[in-house]
Amino acid sequence: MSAESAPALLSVRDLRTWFFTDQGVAKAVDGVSFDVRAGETLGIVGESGCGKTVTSLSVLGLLPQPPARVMEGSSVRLRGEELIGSGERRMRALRGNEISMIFQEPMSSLNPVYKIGGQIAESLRLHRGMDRKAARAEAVRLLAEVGLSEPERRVDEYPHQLSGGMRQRVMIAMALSCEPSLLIADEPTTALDVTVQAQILELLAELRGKFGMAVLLITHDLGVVAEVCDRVVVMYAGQIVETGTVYDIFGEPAHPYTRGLLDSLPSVEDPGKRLDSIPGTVPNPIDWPTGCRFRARCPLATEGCELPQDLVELGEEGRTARCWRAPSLVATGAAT
Amino acid sequence: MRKVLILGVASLTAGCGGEGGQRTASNDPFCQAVLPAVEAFMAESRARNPTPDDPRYGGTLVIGSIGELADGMNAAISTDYSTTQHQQFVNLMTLIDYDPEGNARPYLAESWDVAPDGTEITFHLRRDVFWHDGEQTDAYDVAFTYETVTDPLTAYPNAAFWDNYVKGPNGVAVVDDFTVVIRLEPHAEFLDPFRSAAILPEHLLGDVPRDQLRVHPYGTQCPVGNGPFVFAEHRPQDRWLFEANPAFPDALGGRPFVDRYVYRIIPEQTTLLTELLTENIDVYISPGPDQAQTIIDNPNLELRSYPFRNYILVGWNSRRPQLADARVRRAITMGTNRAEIVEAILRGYGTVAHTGVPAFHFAHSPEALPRLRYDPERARALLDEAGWRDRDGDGVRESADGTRLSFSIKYNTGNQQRQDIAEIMQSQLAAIGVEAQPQVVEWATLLQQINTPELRDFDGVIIGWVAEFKVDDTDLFHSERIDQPYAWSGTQNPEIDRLLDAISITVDRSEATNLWLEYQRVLIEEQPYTYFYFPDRLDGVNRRVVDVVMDARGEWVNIKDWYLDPSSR
Amino acid sequence: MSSDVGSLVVEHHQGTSRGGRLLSAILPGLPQLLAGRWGVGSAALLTWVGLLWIVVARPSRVASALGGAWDEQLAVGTLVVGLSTAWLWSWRDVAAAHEVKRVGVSVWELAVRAFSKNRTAVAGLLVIVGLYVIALLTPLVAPYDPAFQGDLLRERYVSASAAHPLGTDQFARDVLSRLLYGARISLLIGFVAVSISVTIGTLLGAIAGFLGGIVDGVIMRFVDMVISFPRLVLLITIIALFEPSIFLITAVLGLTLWPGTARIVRGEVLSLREREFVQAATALGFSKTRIILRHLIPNALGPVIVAATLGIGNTIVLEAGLSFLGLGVQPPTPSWGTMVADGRNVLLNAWWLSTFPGLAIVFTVLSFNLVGDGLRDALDPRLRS
Amino acid sequence: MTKYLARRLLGAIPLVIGIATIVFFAVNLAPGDPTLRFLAPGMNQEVIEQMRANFGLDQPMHIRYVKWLGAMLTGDFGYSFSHSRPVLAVLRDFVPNTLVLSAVALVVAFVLGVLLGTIQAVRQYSKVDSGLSVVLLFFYSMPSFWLALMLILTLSLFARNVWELPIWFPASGMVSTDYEFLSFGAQLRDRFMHLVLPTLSLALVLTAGIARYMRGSMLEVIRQDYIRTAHAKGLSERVVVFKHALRNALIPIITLVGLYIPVLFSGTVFIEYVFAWPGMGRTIYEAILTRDYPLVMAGSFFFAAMVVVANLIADVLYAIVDPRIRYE
Repeated sequence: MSAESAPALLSVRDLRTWFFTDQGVAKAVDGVSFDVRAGETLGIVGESGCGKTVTSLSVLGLLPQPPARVMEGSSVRLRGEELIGSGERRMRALRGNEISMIFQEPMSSLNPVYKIGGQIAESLRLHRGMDRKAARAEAVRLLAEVGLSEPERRVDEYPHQLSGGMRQRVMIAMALSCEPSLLIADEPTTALDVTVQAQILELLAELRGKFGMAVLLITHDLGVVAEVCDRVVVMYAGQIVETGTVYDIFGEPAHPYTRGLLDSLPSVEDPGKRLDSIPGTVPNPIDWPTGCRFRARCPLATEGCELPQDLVELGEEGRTARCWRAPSLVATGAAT
Repeated sequence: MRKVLILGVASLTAGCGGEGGQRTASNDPFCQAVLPAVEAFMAESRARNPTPDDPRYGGTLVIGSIGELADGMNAAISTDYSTTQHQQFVNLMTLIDYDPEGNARPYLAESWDVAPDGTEITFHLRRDVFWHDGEQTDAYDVAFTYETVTDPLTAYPNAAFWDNYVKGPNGVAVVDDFTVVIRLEPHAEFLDPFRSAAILPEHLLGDVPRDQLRVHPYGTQCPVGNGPFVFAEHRPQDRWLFEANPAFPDALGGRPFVDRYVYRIIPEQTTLLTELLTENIDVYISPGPDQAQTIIDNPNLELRSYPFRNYILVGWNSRRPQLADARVRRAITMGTNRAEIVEAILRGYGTVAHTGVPAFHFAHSPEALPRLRYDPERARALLDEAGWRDRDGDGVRESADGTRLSFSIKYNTGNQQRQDIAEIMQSQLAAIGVEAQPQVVEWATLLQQINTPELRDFDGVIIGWVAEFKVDDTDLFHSERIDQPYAWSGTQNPEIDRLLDAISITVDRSEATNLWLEYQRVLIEEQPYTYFYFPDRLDGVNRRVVDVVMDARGEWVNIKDWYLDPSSR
Repeated sequence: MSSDVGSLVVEHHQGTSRGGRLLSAILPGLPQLLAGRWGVGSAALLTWVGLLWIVVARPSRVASALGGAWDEQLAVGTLVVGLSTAWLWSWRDVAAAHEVKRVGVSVWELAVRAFSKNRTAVAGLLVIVGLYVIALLTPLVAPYDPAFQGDLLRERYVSASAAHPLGTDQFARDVLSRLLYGARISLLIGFVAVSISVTIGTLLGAIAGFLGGIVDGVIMRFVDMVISFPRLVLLITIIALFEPSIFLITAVLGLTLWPGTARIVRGEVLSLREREFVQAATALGFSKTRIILRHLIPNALGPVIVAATLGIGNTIVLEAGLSFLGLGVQPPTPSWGTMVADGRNVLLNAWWLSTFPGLAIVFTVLSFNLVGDGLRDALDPRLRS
Repeated sequence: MTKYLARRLLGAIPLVIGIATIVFFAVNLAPGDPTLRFLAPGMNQEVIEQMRANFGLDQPMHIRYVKWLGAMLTGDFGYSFSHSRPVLAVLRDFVPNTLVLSAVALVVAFVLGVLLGTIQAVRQYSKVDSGLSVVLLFFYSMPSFWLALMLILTLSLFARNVWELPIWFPASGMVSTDYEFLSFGAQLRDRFMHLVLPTLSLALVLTAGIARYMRGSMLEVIRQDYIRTAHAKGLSERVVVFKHALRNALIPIITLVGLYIPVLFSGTVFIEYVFAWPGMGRTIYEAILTRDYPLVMAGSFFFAAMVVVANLIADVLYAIVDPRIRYE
């Protein structure tokens, strides 16, 4: 990769997270490198099972070890500080503080037996050393911040008394409580219905501006990416298959997989268009195919695809694709 | 005469009281009225008779046993052995007691006269005996007790004591406050009931309807006795606490040496043994023969063993065709190696029984009897002679009409020794071609099966009797009693009837001895039971308890004279 | 209703086929052992050697048993079946050495795999199988007749010796022989009582769950009643009041254990009832009986098997408890419970009397519990990692 | 909530009466007779009849049943034959002792079981996990009377006489014989020392069961999303497990309170017998043997009622631990 203009907030290099199971070694994340710059929103896109979530959990060190293991040579740096092997104590100090995370399932991500106020206050008391009263007041303020009506009352309610969207707001409030520099949002809207999705995305965008934090957004939904991301990383089968700005990716997708994803999007301009989905499923991580891992599903596969593929730089800074035919595809893609 | 069925299984329940503290009042109005009086009289007596300056006085004596003192100190309703012992020697008093040779001697009665025709006994009572609430014990108490226990309404379990006495108010007359006359028909050993029946307080129980005595709180919640120990507390299934009675007559030895005496109920024998070995209890009442060696091996403990009053037997139901012939019953006895069983099961702590006359009895002289010894050869011959032969080669004899010489031997659940006997008999009788099948039955059910005259649902039954000092087999073998509960064997032998009748009215001992010997000879010939053995009574006693006398009269006979080695307190 | 959820390559690893076959023919299990498969290898080898030892050491006993009582014939049968199973399994295993098979993986097979990974559970299972085999073989193995009394004066309470490996009891009977015969009684009581309770519980639970309504209400109220009463008190009440025979004890143990099973089955059936295949069967007009017996019960079986395994263990312990109260299996029939209870009074001077049967109970029940736990883990996908 | 509990309580009445009825007929139909205990030679049929009349047994069974049921509903349990006092007074003596023993055992078992089960779950498949499993199951597999005897022999007899340890526990009873003369502190200690062996014997068996369920429940909970959330907040493992996971994992365990109460009471029969503890378990056992009908029935009634109460307590605990549950 080329030199970058701004120093990266988070820098991931050759991350390999493998699961050692009875059936074999599942190489869920297999050599992933990317940067998140301060203040930007980076989207990681891909189908389920391609390693997005494992990547994000690896950054926070939240995977149960064993069976997961972050392999030798992997590197995750936060403002230059190496996090891999930095020890549980240091990671705990960072989690929920410097880096916080919200999850896909707001319904099950809140502890059902504690009041939401208490759950928010917990981080505040842990990382910001607030006393019970101050933490509570701050929780109320945060709930108001994320747009929950009647925060004074909500703060004493239990998760089951809230709707899915409200819970996700609570999760966001919790994640923002210590004003992190990086927020990892793992499919934050997938489980919500469409209208609520939009509200949550809006809220995230608004808060990002307000707090000036970077967001690592993990999603399978290119629509969401288009809406909020600055740059995009496309993952397939444990590897990055394409990187670029959101304009690059949507404008001239370089990898057949990205194209496939785009083709499966409903189009506003052309509602009558048939939705093409990619045939087949993501292969088993225990047994990744040799050569190009997308080969079996790729409409353009030829004999050259039997060789292992490397990321090919496509001219612009930070613009890469893992396909030997990418340069030509960009060209043709641009033509259409 | 009196006998008690012995169960020998874990404790047989009963009793009651409150929690904690000294002489805790139960909330029953009777107890609340009575206990303050006891408290006051005791305080007064302590002040009047300070404890003598003697190192032997003081300390707490603890006795552990598997069973509750069922029905407590209410002598009118109880039959349990340990309970009667406490009535006689601990909390209450009897008119007379026995010396170690079994001769009557004065106790509550200072003296007595027997009318020449043998129809009246006059008791002269001591004038220095007080109930623990301060009332004096007098002739009215004796009269009350006599009327109560002879009243059918009371359902006094040992009513047979009074078979030859004039029952009810006609049988007793108060001459003066300390003289009382009791009327009877002349019969053998007429003094024995007065050794056994403890006197109850008329001033406390006189107004109680007799059929309500059983449920009266007196027995288990707030007994007021006149004996050497004062009742202090009863925690049911746990402990009885007694304290030395400072008002006990000096002429009878004055207050007991120990300050407090605790009777603890511990149903599990291993636990009891542990408590004895860890010196939490001073006396372990009746450990099993298998535990004896452990006690002997401990230098702090002493194993007491002495001949006692109970015996174990197999009763045969002669109504059964297999067992109708006395020759068969004799053969069974001869086919059983009882000497070996005594050695094996009792570890030698016991003697083979040939009849139910125990060692302390004046007529006990087994060497004069035609004893049946273990002799399988003669047993086989006897069976052959009686017509029982193994006709089909299956190892079990049959009679001419094909009846197999096969029967069950019942015994009650949870009794190891009886189970042992049944198993050994089964194995030994098989050798002479007799099939005995041990069959265990729950105790209450077993009693019903053997006692109910219409039922008699058993062939052989292993059971035990505790004999009282007066031995009388009338209930067991007299043909007049064949429809009464204890005629298990169904014996109908005119010779036995005649001898039992004669014995029961013969007062002269040497004459009686001859009758007894003759009776026993017939009995052995008849063999309604296979008498097994008289087990020795065993007790584990900590050596810190001094001057302990235990013999056929019981463990508690001189408890007021026991003292605790002062260095151990 | 097993469905394929994937497939898997199963490989066998062994030495050379020819040598392996020869070895297997002489000492089944040894080739597997040499190939590093300790579990199956030693199991096969031990079975083979152990059973062969009986034939070699006790030829006359085996011969006479052939024409003996039914339990002796059963023992010979067990011997033959055991020997041939060990030999044939090893032979075929070696023969199949280099074949690579692709096998379908059903839910049950997954469970078997999960179970076989659980080493303590497998050990428990081996102990149980071993116990049942030994119980069946007892007439051939036991050194003495369990009721045989030696010299009462000289051979009572003898501690372990060559003649009596576990000593003798108060009747100079051989403790080892009684322990072996006791295994039959204890295992039989456990097995039969649990069979009774599983049958009743499964049927009633399935009926309650499937029919619902009043039937469900009545059955479940009854279940509540039996469950909410201390079982031991119920057992004592019944057994103390009547004569304790093996039959009564087994029956009463079985008849008081079923409510737990009924609850489990009802719960399973309630959730299964809504599933497609049952709906389909109903739509096709199958009779209720058929649906219950063919569709519901087989599918609810997993938790029942777990409960049954644990139930056998509990029953053996409970029988021992009843013996302690004098209400267990009555002498001279040796059950472990009676042996422990009878021997407890001499714990201090003849400890072996109650200690060995006590340990036998503990290890047997432990094995059942380990297997039950292993089964539970194996059948419950939520607990797998 | 109160309303709900009241309704549950009312609903339990048929259950308790049902149990009492079954026991009534089982006891009364069985062979044996309470008067047999007092039989002595020479006792004639009249005495027996009188005794039966004194016991109120001279009436036919169905009349006695109706009478007994009616009396029981008014709180009158009659007179105990073997204790010669009102059954209620007998219960007052024994019930508290059993409750003390079972309550302490239950608490010990729960604390130990929850703790050990949690440790096992957190360290699933480790040596600690399988080691604890086997050790706990070892106790679980032991007949409780045998465990009790072993404890007596080791912690009482051998500890004092053979190994001469400074601490050994009394083998029986609730207090020492010199209890009244002890200072308050020494009295507490004395009671505690007497409680150790019985509660241990009673609790160890339950501990294994509770730990086993706790392990399963905990395994399920620590895979939940909100546990990941808690980790993502930067909470330490201990806080995550003992604050966030524990309370959730406890919810299914609470059901066990209700289920284990009958097991516990069954256990008291042995434990009270071996340790000479004057409680209900031993009393009802002996009442059955002596055919003390009123006491047997009252005892059964007591056990059934305690189970009902325990289930109600479990319900209340549910509502406390799990805010999602509301009783209407």
